Amino acid sequence: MNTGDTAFVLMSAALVMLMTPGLALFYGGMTRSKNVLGTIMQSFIILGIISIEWVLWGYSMAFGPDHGGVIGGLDWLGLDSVGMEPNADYCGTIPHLAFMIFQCMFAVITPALITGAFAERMKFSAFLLFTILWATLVYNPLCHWVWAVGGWIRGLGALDFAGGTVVHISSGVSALAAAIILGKRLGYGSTAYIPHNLPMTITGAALLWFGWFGFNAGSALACNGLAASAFTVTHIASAAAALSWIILEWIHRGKPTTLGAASGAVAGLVAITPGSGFVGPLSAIIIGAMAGLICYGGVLVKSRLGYDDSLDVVGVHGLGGTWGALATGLFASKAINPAGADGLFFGNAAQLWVQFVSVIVTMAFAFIMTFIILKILDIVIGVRITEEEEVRGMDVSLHNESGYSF
Amino acid sequence: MNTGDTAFVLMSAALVMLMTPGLALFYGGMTRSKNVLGTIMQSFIILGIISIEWVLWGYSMAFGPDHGGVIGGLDWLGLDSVGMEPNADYCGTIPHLAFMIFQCMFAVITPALITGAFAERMKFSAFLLFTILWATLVYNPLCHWVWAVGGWIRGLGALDFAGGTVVHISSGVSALAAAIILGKRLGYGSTAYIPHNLPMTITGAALLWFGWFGFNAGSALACNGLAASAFTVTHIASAAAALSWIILEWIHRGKPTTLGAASGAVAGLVAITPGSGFVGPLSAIIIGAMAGLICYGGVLVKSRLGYDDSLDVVGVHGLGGTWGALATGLFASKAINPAGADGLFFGNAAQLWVQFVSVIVTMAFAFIMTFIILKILDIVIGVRITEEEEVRGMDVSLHNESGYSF
Amino acid sequence: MNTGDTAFVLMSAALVMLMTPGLALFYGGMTRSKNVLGTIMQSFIILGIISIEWVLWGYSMAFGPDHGGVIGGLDWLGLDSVGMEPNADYCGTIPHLAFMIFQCMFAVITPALITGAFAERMKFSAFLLFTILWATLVYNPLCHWVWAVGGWIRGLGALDFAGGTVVHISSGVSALAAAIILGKRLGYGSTAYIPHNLPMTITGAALLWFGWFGFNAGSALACNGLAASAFTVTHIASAAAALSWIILEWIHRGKPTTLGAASGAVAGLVAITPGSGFVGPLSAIIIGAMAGLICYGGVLVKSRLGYDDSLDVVGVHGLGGTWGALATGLFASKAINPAGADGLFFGNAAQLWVQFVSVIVTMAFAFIMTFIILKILDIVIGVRITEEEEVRGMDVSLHNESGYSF
Amino acid sequence: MKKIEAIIKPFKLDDVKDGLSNIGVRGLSVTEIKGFGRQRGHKEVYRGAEYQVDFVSKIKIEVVVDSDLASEAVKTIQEKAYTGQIGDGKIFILPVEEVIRIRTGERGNSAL
Amino acid sequence: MKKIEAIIKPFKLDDVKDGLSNIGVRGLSVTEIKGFGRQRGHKEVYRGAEYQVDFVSKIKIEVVVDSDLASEAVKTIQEKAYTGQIGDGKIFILPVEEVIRIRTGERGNSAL
Amino acid sequence: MKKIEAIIKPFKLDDVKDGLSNIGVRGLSVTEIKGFGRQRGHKEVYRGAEYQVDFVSKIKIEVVVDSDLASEAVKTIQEKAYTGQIGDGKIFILPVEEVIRIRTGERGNSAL
Ligand SMILES: Nc1ncnc2c1ncn2[C@@H]1O[C@H](COP(=O)(O)OP(=O)(O)O)[C@@H](O)[C@H]1O
Ligand SMILES: Nc1ncnc2c1ncn2[C@@H]1O[C@H](COP(=O)(O)OP(=O)(O)O)[C@@H](O)[C@H]1O
Ligand SMILES: Nc1ncnc2c1ncn2[C@@H]1O[C@H](COP(=O)(O)OP(=O)(O)O)[C@@H](O)[C@H]1O
Repeated sequence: MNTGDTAFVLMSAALVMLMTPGLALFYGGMTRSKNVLGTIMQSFIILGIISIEWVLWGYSMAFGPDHGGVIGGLDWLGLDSVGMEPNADYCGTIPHLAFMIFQCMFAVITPALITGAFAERMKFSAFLLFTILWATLVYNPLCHWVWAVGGWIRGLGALDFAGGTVVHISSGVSALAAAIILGKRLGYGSTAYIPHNLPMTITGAALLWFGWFGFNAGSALACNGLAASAFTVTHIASAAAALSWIILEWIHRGKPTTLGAASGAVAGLVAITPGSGFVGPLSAIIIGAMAGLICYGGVLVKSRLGYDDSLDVVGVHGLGGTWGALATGLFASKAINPAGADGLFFGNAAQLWVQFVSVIVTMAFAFIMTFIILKILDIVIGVRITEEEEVRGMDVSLHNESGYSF
Repeated sequence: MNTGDTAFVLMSAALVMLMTPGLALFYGGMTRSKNVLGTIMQSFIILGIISIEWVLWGYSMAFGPDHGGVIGGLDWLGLDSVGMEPNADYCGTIPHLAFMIFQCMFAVITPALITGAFAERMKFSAFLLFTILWATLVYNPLCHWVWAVGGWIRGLGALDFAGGTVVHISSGVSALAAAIILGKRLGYGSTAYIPHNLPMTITGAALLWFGWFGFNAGSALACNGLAASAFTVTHIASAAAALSWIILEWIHRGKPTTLGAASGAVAGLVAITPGSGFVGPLSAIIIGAMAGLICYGGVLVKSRLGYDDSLDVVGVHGLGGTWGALATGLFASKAINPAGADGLFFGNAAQLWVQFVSVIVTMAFAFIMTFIILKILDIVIGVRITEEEEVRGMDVSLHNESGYSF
Repeated sequence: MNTGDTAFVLMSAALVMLMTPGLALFYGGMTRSKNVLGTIMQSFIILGIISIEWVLWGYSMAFGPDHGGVIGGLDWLGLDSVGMEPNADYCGTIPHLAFMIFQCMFAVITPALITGAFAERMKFSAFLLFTILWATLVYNPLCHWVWAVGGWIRGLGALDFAGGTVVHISSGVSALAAAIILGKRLGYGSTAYIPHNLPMTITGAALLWFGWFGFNAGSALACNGLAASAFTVTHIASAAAALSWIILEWIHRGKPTTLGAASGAVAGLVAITPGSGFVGPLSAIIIGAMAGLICYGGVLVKSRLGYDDSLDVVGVHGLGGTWGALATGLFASKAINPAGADGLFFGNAAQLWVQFVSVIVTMAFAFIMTFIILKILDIVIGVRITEEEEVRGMDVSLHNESGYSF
Repeated sequence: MKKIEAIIKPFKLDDVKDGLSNIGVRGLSVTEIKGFGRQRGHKEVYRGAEYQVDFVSKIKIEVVVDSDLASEAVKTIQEKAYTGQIGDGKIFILPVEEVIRIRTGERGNSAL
Repeated sequence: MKKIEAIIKPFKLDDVKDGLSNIGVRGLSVTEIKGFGRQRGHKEVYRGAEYQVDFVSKIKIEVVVDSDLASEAVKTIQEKAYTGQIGDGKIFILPVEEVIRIRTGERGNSAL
Repeated sequence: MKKIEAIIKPFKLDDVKDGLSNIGVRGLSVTEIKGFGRQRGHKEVYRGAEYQVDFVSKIKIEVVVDSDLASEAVKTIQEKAYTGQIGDGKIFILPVEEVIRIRTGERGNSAL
């Protein structure tokens, strides 16, 4: 066991934990003030509910002893035999518990990302059920496929350093399903859904950026050159995407916006996630810069396609994650990570294909499962709040609270 | 000396430092907007005043060479002989200064916790004097008794990994004394003291949660399996308490609130603190879940008993800390920490008794001392602001400032 | 390579990264609400632009192989040969990339500090150009002179542990030049520029304090006794300065303010920066306490001298940095850092002279260069927004956004 | 000239404004207010303590019009602000003695 | 019908509202305003710079009542808003020509 | 007595207040409002979606004065709020029937 590695992973876990409240602020600031608490609450309570789910059965399903490449066994229910010693499969130099709790934070933030799609209109009870079901039926299996020893997508040789498929594509695509099933917010098309507190949103973006160092560099699960490299490319891609987003919007709309800079930064972080342990700094600039452009486009397209993905989860996480996963197949280099693979630009076209397959499988699986879960929930208990609740706002209607009282 | 351990403890110190501003936001958001700065100021300036007190005499009183189990000697005044080398008694693998500054952050946050009890109505000068006296006469001795080599409560075998008695019970019980002496806010019973900015409160709760990883896991003073375990149970207990609080209030009041989720999370963090280095994950779920229920009850009872503990320090820290200290006597297990002890549920009823004694002693000592200090201050300089100052708000009255000017 | 050292430096880099958004909040809260986004945007986008500049040519100019003591070569353009292995010159125990990215965060925050001087009135395009030019022509050379192997100021024996000259004096003096060239805000003298959101400012100050642990302690580039010492004195100086500032203003203006406490804390952090690896805790109390007094005075003097340094960059960073650099020449002690030097109070008057020279050189260089850059920009594209834009506010005028919409 | 003050539901503001614009009203002023009336407020709960909030968020529109236009303006507001639910609001008509445009010094109808 | 506008101290709002309710007033509107008057404002200090804030936070209550009820309403406000300190505020009475309830189209007293 | 309502540009508030003070006005009330008029609002853009904001921030000053003082007050406001740009605002004069000072019960001019 190595104290430096352990310190790094535990601190990374703390940083990743902070991303979920960061996301709460990022999303909360973009809603109207009558929904600020309801929006924040969704992220915050996921910290509660998924952490318990993960300890009780999630971790075991995801990382427990493999069954046919499809799912982990229930041997580790309630963290049984997950202890203070390293686990040779996942973390040779740090306590098994450190790996478990680091992964816990990933399991938490993923469903929290989806909440942006159905912001301002989902029932709280339906939301809680959805979250538990989604974690159990979508996240845990997918996590197993991609990251667990024996997982079938991992077996294909797909590269996903820190969660491009597991976290971002899965949440982005599920967001699309959710936006479709939930339907549009009242007043869609006529009401201006203007962000009520952009400084809050930018604060959230900053905490996301900060936490993402833990997310990506921590995924090295050790504190070595690779961690430093992942840390570096994470920062660079985010910077490049913030710039490319505002430049594009400057050209397109005449002025660069602060929300654009923050959105771009997040898009860059999303896109670099799968490749963060496999690509070098110049590749990171390209991946990031492209991410800013692609996600800007993705956000624009939304209004054409007519679904109300309120806070652009599809455009940012879905598209950004997809670009990132494919870009990993382009820019990955064994010079950066000998345990990885070379991408197309380093002579290995096959990798891009593998990445493509992993993307498609993730998309199909997440979309269909989410659609089914929400459809059933909608039939059984209803997923949407009443018109009157929506007009009054979630804060008062669902939580008997008001965000501000200056 | 071990670089990994040192990195872990220094970063933990940074995290714990952030808890005090986090607390400022947590409390500040719950007050009325005319008192937001006055409330934040109390926590913020404690960072200034207690850090200096700690360096000059506090650390020496608390951890300096023992005198009769009661108090540390003055040998380490001004950090004399507290240097870059490890200290065998407290931190064999990290610099003595690292241990000192880590402990400094605990000395800072403890009196800051009390400020919630007398929010919106205490004189700034009296508050400063109170803080210095309380640190010197309550915190430093108590810290010595429980944590210093030779301290008499430590000698009894009481377990307090990260400050259940020293930090939470002491502040919670002192809060009760303060609420009694300060009296109720103007308009108590008729005015609605509605939180002016709940997103601020939740941001504060998130920073507390984040910092608490440093608080509890850092208390391992090394980065090993025990640190990972403490980190894990901290997270779990907080999650469980956030859930149990909102479930109870859902049943009791018809709707789950965001403030409830945040309050529950804090209650869970408080409760797990003393046992964080001694209990396993399933115990943590129970400790946390019970903490949510107990503290919810404690907050409700307040209005029956008629003291105005404005921001519920007694209900959350007093009760939560007490439950945590006793729970340590129930759930502690040598399987988790061989240097600890077994609790009642692991066959050692004696431990519960020892915990009980440490709780009672802490309560009695902190309550009586705080009562005396405040009584004397009240007689000598007066502790409460004038009616007009209270109506105008602390910000304008005490600090010539306004929080917001949109 | 050492995992503990690496974990410490990478986490420190993450903390320093967070300082720039922290600064955005610190500054943003002090402006009027119509300029909150424009102000935040300047810091935020510097994270984007300078990170890319640093990777492409900045790092090479600053730390690349020395040319005549004046500038680094272009050998490391695009991080060429900056890899996962340690670099013997700068970081024997951590990956070269870790050192590079840690330094990147310094390069980012320095120009961000300047933005306080021209808050509420600078053109966004001119601001971007200025930032790139300033980084290239001022920061990179200065950084080379002071910190690079072969740099001529370093050669003189000047001590600057974490950036008193490179970061604070350079930004403070450049701020003066900028305030002069930009001119006063509309309504100067008659309009009250009251901070619109002081809780935001204090949150920013707290994040700065938190991040500064990474800034100063991380500058040890290893996790040892010296890091613990730097961490400790950083905290102490900030605490002392927060106190001395509010005491002085209590005497001078009749009441202590929250903004004063936050400003003092930042002043203390600035002042301890150059000496943080060379002075002991009692010296830190003096350095901090004096910083609070000096910077309070500096801020007052501003109105006499008649330039509109909107958010007091000159008073806090310029003066505070100067005091800190000189104080290092007074209080430095080889007992703390054998690799350093003794200061005047430890028998070595020469050190004060060297510090003085480094201060003067930095001031002259930064002031003149900034003046020239801005003058040229003003002539070529104009640096100031129109009157109408200024009246409407930067948010709407420059970014098509509004900060709040409650 | 008449001053029309209308208390309406916030989400009806754009409709009312556009309606008034269409009938030739060239300016109006809008204030956020808290209304107390037949429409009940809501309950808020903070840490177990329940507060009844009697006030409901409303928008007050103030528009000064030529007397001839007044009744049409009232009709327009009535139509555009209507939902049929309790709390739709009120319209008050007050007399105005004089109007001055600051920029030009014009008075009376031409100042509107 | 009369429109009564009362400028009062913010913490008196609930008392005044309840008092008016008790005498049969069924609706009113409340606005946060800044008042300038005999009651002095306060000083604010930011980094050594002193600003005199002349304005004091006040609440404006607007209530339209049947002319018969006006004097009782004024009396009620006077009583409930009274502290005896400078800054207690003013009551203004203005004529109202017509009232319309948006929901029903009722006019006059029955619209109140 | 007359009630003067002036809609002005926010940054002119201090000038207007001081001007009115100088001619003997001893109190007034200020409200932040959103104005719609000839002065155009601005565009806001959030993630590529464009919104036209028609409303402009304005300040409404309400001051009740003795009828004799009314025209001087209007003149003062006209002067002090003047910039010559579109959007300088309007002044409305309304009749007031009675004024009461809450603290003393005084009525009429002496209550001002
Ligand atoms: N007498 C009144 N004077 C002033 N404002 C009133 C009066 N009555 C009602 N209002 C305003 O009109 C709003 C709507 O009135 P309410 O009684 O709730 O419903 P409705 O308009 O359907 O009768 C109230 O919230 C209040 O702001
Ligand atoms: N002439 C006036 N016109 C409009 N509002 C006024 C006038 N005089 C006073 N006010 C309002 O009444 C409030 C209280 O007035 P003030 O002179 O401070 O005390 P008092 O009510 O005791 O005479 C002021 O803050 C202002 O809002
Ligand atoms: N008929 C009206 N009734 C009430 N307020 C009005 C009216 N016309 C204009 N206003 C107010 O006056 C402000 C200025 O009017 P505007 O037409 O923009 O410019 P100007 O004052 O130069 O004619 C508007 O923003 C609005 O608040």
